[in-house]
Amino acid sequence: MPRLTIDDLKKLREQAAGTITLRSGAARARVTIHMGTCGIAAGAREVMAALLKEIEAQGVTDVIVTTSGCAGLCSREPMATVELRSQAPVKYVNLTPDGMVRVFRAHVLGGEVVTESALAAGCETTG
Amino acid sequence: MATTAFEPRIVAFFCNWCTYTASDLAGTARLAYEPTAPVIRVMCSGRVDPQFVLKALQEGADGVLIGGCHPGDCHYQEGNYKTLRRFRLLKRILSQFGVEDERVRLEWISASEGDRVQHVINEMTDQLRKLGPWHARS
Amino acid sequence: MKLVKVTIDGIRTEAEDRTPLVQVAQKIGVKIPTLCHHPLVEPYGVCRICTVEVHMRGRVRLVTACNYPVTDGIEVFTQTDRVRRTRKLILEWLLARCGHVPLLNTLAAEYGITEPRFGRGDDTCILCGLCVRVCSDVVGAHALGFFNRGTTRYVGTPYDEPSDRCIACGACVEVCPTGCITMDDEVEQIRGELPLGPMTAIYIPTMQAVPHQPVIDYDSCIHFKTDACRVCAAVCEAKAIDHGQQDRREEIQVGSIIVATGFQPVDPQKVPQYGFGRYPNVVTALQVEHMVNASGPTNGQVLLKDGSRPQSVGIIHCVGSRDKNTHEYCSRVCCMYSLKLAHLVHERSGAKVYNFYIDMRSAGKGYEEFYNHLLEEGCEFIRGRVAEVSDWAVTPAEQGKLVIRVEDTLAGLVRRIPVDMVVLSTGLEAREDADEVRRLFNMSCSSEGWFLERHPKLAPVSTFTDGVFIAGCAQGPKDIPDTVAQAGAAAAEALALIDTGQVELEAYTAWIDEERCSGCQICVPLCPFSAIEFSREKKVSTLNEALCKGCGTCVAACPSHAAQQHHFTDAQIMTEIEGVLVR
Amino acid sequence: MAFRSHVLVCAGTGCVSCGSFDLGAALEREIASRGLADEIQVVRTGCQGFCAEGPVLVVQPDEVFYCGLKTSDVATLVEEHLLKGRPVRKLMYTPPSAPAPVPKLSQIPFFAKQKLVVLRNRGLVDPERIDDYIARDGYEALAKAVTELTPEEIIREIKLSGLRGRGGGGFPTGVKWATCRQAALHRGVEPVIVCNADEGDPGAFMDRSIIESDPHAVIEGMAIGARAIGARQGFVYIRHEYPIARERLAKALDQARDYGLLGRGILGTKFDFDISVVQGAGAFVCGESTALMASLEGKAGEPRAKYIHTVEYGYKNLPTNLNNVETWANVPLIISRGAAWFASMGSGDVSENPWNGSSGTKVFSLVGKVNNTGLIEVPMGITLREIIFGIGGGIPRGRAFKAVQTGGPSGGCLPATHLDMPVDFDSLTAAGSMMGSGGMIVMDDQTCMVDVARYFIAFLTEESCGKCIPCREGLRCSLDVLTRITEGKGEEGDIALLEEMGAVMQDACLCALGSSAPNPVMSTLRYFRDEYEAHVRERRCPAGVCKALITYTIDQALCDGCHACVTACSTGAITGQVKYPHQLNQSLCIKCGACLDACKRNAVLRA
Repeated sequence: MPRLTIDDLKKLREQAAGTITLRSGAARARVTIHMGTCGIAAGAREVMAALLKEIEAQGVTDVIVTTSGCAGLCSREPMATVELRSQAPVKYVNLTPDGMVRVFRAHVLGGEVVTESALAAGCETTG
Repeated sequence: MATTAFEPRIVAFFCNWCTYTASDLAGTARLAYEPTAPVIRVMCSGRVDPQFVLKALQEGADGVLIGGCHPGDCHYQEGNYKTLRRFRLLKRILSQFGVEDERVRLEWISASEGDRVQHVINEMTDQLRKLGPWHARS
Repeated sequence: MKLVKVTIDGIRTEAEDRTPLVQVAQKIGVKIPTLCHHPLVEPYGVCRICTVEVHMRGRVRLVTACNYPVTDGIEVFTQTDRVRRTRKLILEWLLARCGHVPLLNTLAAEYGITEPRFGRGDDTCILCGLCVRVCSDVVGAHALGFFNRGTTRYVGTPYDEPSDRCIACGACVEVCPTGCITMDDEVEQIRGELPLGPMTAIYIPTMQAVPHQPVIDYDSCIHFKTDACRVCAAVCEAKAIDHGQQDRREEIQVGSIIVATGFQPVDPQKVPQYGFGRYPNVVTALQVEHMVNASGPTNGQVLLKDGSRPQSVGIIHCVGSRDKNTHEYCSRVCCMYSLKLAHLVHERSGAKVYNFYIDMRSAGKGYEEFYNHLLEEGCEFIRGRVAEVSDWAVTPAEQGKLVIRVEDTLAGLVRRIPVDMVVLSTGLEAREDADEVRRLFNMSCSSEGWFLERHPKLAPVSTFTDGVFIAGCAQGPKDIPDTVAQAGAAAAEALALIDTGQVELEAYTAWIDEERCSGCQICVPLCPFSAIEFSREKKVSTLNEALCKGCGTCVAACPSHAAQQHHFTDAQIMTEIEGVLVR
Repeated sequence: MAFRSHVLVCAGTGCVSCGSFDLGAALEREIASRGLADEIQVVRTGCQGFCAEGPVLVVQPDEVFYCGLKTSDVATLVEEHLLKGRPVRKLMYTPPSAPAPVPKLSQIPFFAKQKLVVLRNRGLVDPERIDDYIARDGYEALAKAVTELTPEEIIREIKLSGLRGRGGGGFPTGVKWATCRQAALHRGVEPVIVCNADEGDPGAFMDRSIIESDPHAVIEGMAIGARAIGARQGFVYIRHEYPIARERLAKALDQARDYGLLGRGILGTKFDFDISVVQGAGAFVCGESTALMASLEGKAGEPRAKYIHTVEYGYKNLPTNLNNVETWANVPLIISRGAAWFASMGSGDVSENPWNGSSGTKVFSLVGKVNNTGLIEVPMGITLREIIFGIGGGIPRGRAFKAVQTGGPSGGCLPATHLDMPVDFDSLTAAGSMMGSGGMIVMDDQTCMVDVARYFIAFLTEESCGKCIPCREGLRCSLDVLTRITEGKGEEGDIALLEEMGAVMQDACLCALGSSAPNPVMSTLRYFRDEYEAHVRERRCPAGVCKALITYTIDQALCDGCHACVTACSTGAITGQVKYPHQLNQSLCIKCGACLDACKRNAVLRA
């Protein structure tokens, strides 16, 4: 590695920041892809792969992608919930890898909900 | 020539610091030796020019004795070394003239060796008596 | 060198800033106990017995006096209850390890310890480290060290084997406060062997030594072994000691030289039958001289090797003199100094003294009277050359004694005389290096090695070389009065030479006739005194009469007879030859 | 492929000894076999603090904390949580009294009440990757110190922060740096700085965890210190017994040198500074500054008289500034976030004089009879109760708290009455203990205070360098007396003798090891004198620990002959037929207490 100067240090900090923020949970948006057994069978993994490829392409570092269990609506798998900071989470259904990318660009980056594949806003009431 | 027995005549060149003093010591010590070697005193045996030896033989000496200090004792540090060098060359020439070896001698005698002066002169005189006179007298 | 104000136990004083407290206290007479401290060694501060109370700007602290640096305005108390309690307990702790060390017991008594509360251990080392530090920092031998840690710590040598670095200097024995380290008897015995040698590496030879100054014995001085120590330099207030001095070879231009190199006593072992070196109580006269000297090793007492007084002493004259096997000449002084020793030995030890002589040579003023005085004193004189000294006892009276077998020529019988001590009056002989010295000064010497004077009567103190004089026993055995007289004469001769202010040239120097000189330069390398130089301009050799000694070697070698010698010209010698050979 | 989740596996020595290296490897294998290798990254971090529950790991960004993991749990963990995003409840941490497990790390009481300054990167950065440290604003303070601040300004900042030595003495760091710099300039020689990572106290592992979790914090701190004092050479004196810390420190140093953050021309400026690591040979005394420097010079680790300060004449007679690992680790944050931020934490007002308070935080290793054993960092001034009960989770098996020992062998034992005392330099010293390096050993009612004192005195007798008499002989005699007392042979006056010896040792010993050695005895005497008297006068050990003073008997009425104690007893001291009361042979009994534990009927009595 070359010997750093002051500004090299700053550049390196920004670069590496992405991995670290992931660890401290501070992020702008969270996409949760439902990976119940049926979800996986319906192709949730491919959707996840496409989403991750897109994030890397865009060089976005402050979006969290996680998985969670089956959301309960087996018929509409694969599903994902997109949650922007301080906004109600929106569930998307019958997602395809391309569908997911479109949702990511429009909703996560653009901020508008993609209504045709959105199921509902808000989240279930937990006990 | 008188019919008396042959008495060899030796010319002795003695260096002043060692051999001359030794002969003086021999005298004070009452050491008797043959009167056949009158002494010519020189400051150092190095002063003895080979020509002096030839001159002496020419003038009818039957033998020449040169006395000097032991090597290293020379009052002038190196005089006796020069004498030794010249003496070696001179002996070679003298043998060509037919001069017997015993006739010309170089002896190192230090100041305290009075007895050695006595011994050398007596010995040389006996040898020359046997050899007989040096017939090259002109 | 800033001075600071210090008060100790109420006594106000001043001291150099940051000097250790214990030194300041010592100066004003306040006694602070120390165990691991020694002036020659860096303070170590481990025994803590020197703990004192220091009040400084309102703060009270207990510190160790040996290494605490004084600062301005400090107040010190050396006997407060807290200090005494600390010292008392430290002593009890020490007694628990070393219960029977006298030093600790006296200190303990001072602090009212009768029965230590932790019992009495039987170790003797309090691990103060003085021995380790003196061996490393002062002596520089690094033979001792600490081993292990904590309560199992001990002082020892590597692998507990005798260390080859130990140079038996005894420094550790010297500084050990409890006497735990002792010198083993073998070393003690070696030191005992040399009563006549100096006790320390730096010593003043004798009270009458000239110059009356200490000298360092290179072989036994520690500094030259380990490059450390230099304690003598440290304590010398005049800072006069410099271990860096080296022998210097100095070139001194002098006008005249007085050779007074003296004599050496004959080695008594050249006369083996007298048993010198075989029997301990056969000593030389010089050794007895050393003993009778009041400031000598035996303080003037004549003692045998084992330190007891002899009952009977035999003095043998002419040892190594008047003897074909050693020296034929009589050493002239032995008879009289033997009589002196006989008198002193009899007076100091009351022993019966026998003198074995061949001829009593008491020539000169007052000597014969002294000889008669001795006869009256009861000293027994036996005329005869002693045959042998041995320790075979034939009769019980001779048991344990040295028996002197001698033919008493006056009584006409061989006698065996048992004595406790035999003194050999060794004669004088020329020094071993007489030959080199002789050659150095171009002097000649007699067969016995004595230097030869120019003339025994007319010039007794000058030699054949002008400006070189001789005096004293270098010229022949003589006693002190004669030596002193000769010394005066030689000095006078030298001064006379100096006084004339100029040097007489040799009368018979050589010279060069420049017309005849062909410039062949044969003579130039011949001259040992480089008196002849070749001048470039005139293309001839020139001779410097002041340097020429007049040997004539160049004259003999000159092919063109340009070089001639005053009083020994070729012509003169030639006519001498003719003169000698004329009928 | 950008990772979507990181599994941060604790690789501190505590967890490593429970097999966290194998756990990490198993995780990586399982993730790879599930094809998640590109999405999920396994990161080995330093000690995360919760050693009691080791091996532990955290899944980020979900911030779910798992503990007590075995390699057999890996399959379910990967399947459920990583693949399907369903956190596995049975692997989570359940506080002793709580009904349900607490998934989120920040809600677990052990972590919640802590305030991380020195340990800010703990569990978040991989100590063997410098980039992680830089990502967390690493070396930003050094950059500031090297370009924007002059040495004097740096020292002023440290003084204003009120930072005091975390090694135990609590000497204000700013003052120490200033004196060292002054001495070096005055003598015209180059000063040296040293990091004391010897940490010889039994039960203390803070320095080890700091170096294992975040070595660069120490390196950056030392570089800033060197810049301030004007040193070009630094040493880290680290124990041979910390292999993982030594290895990670060496890697961190190499990486720092590669990046030009250490060595010649740091960050392109003219400031040169390098650090060499020297291994301690395991002597507790080498934790003392002058002994450490003697050891650095290759000599035997023996202390030297204190009248010559090491900041003026230390290592090889050069001005030497020695600070503890934790002190150095605090420095970068003080420089980057400013002295006021640091002074706002902790107790007391340090603005005028650092001696007036204890600012910042302190790392403790909370050990002994406490549920949540581990490494904690708390703000100064926090009370003992909050630490032991709040963070520590109270005393296991429902036993009562008896005492807490702070400051290692040189510290003291504080009873329950002091639970509400704030923990800072001055109040601990006033209570007869000492902050020390940060070891905090909790004791319950089954601990005999006389035995604890004897243990520490025995430890110090072993570790004393033996150079000065009060320490070497004083400890040996104190140990004899204490051993006599615990063997029931104590005599009247022994207690007074112990106190006298303690006082003299505190007065007369050459170094801190000796002068603080009596503290355990003096503090236990101060607060638990009754126990000593019980041992001496009644030959009784209230806590039932001193073997010579306790006897085990079997209550014939209660014993129903279930034979459990016979199997438990290792010396065959208990005999009897099944279903009939058993007998205990006193001569064979070694008083190990196994029968007491084995007996279900509480028929075994201890008196």
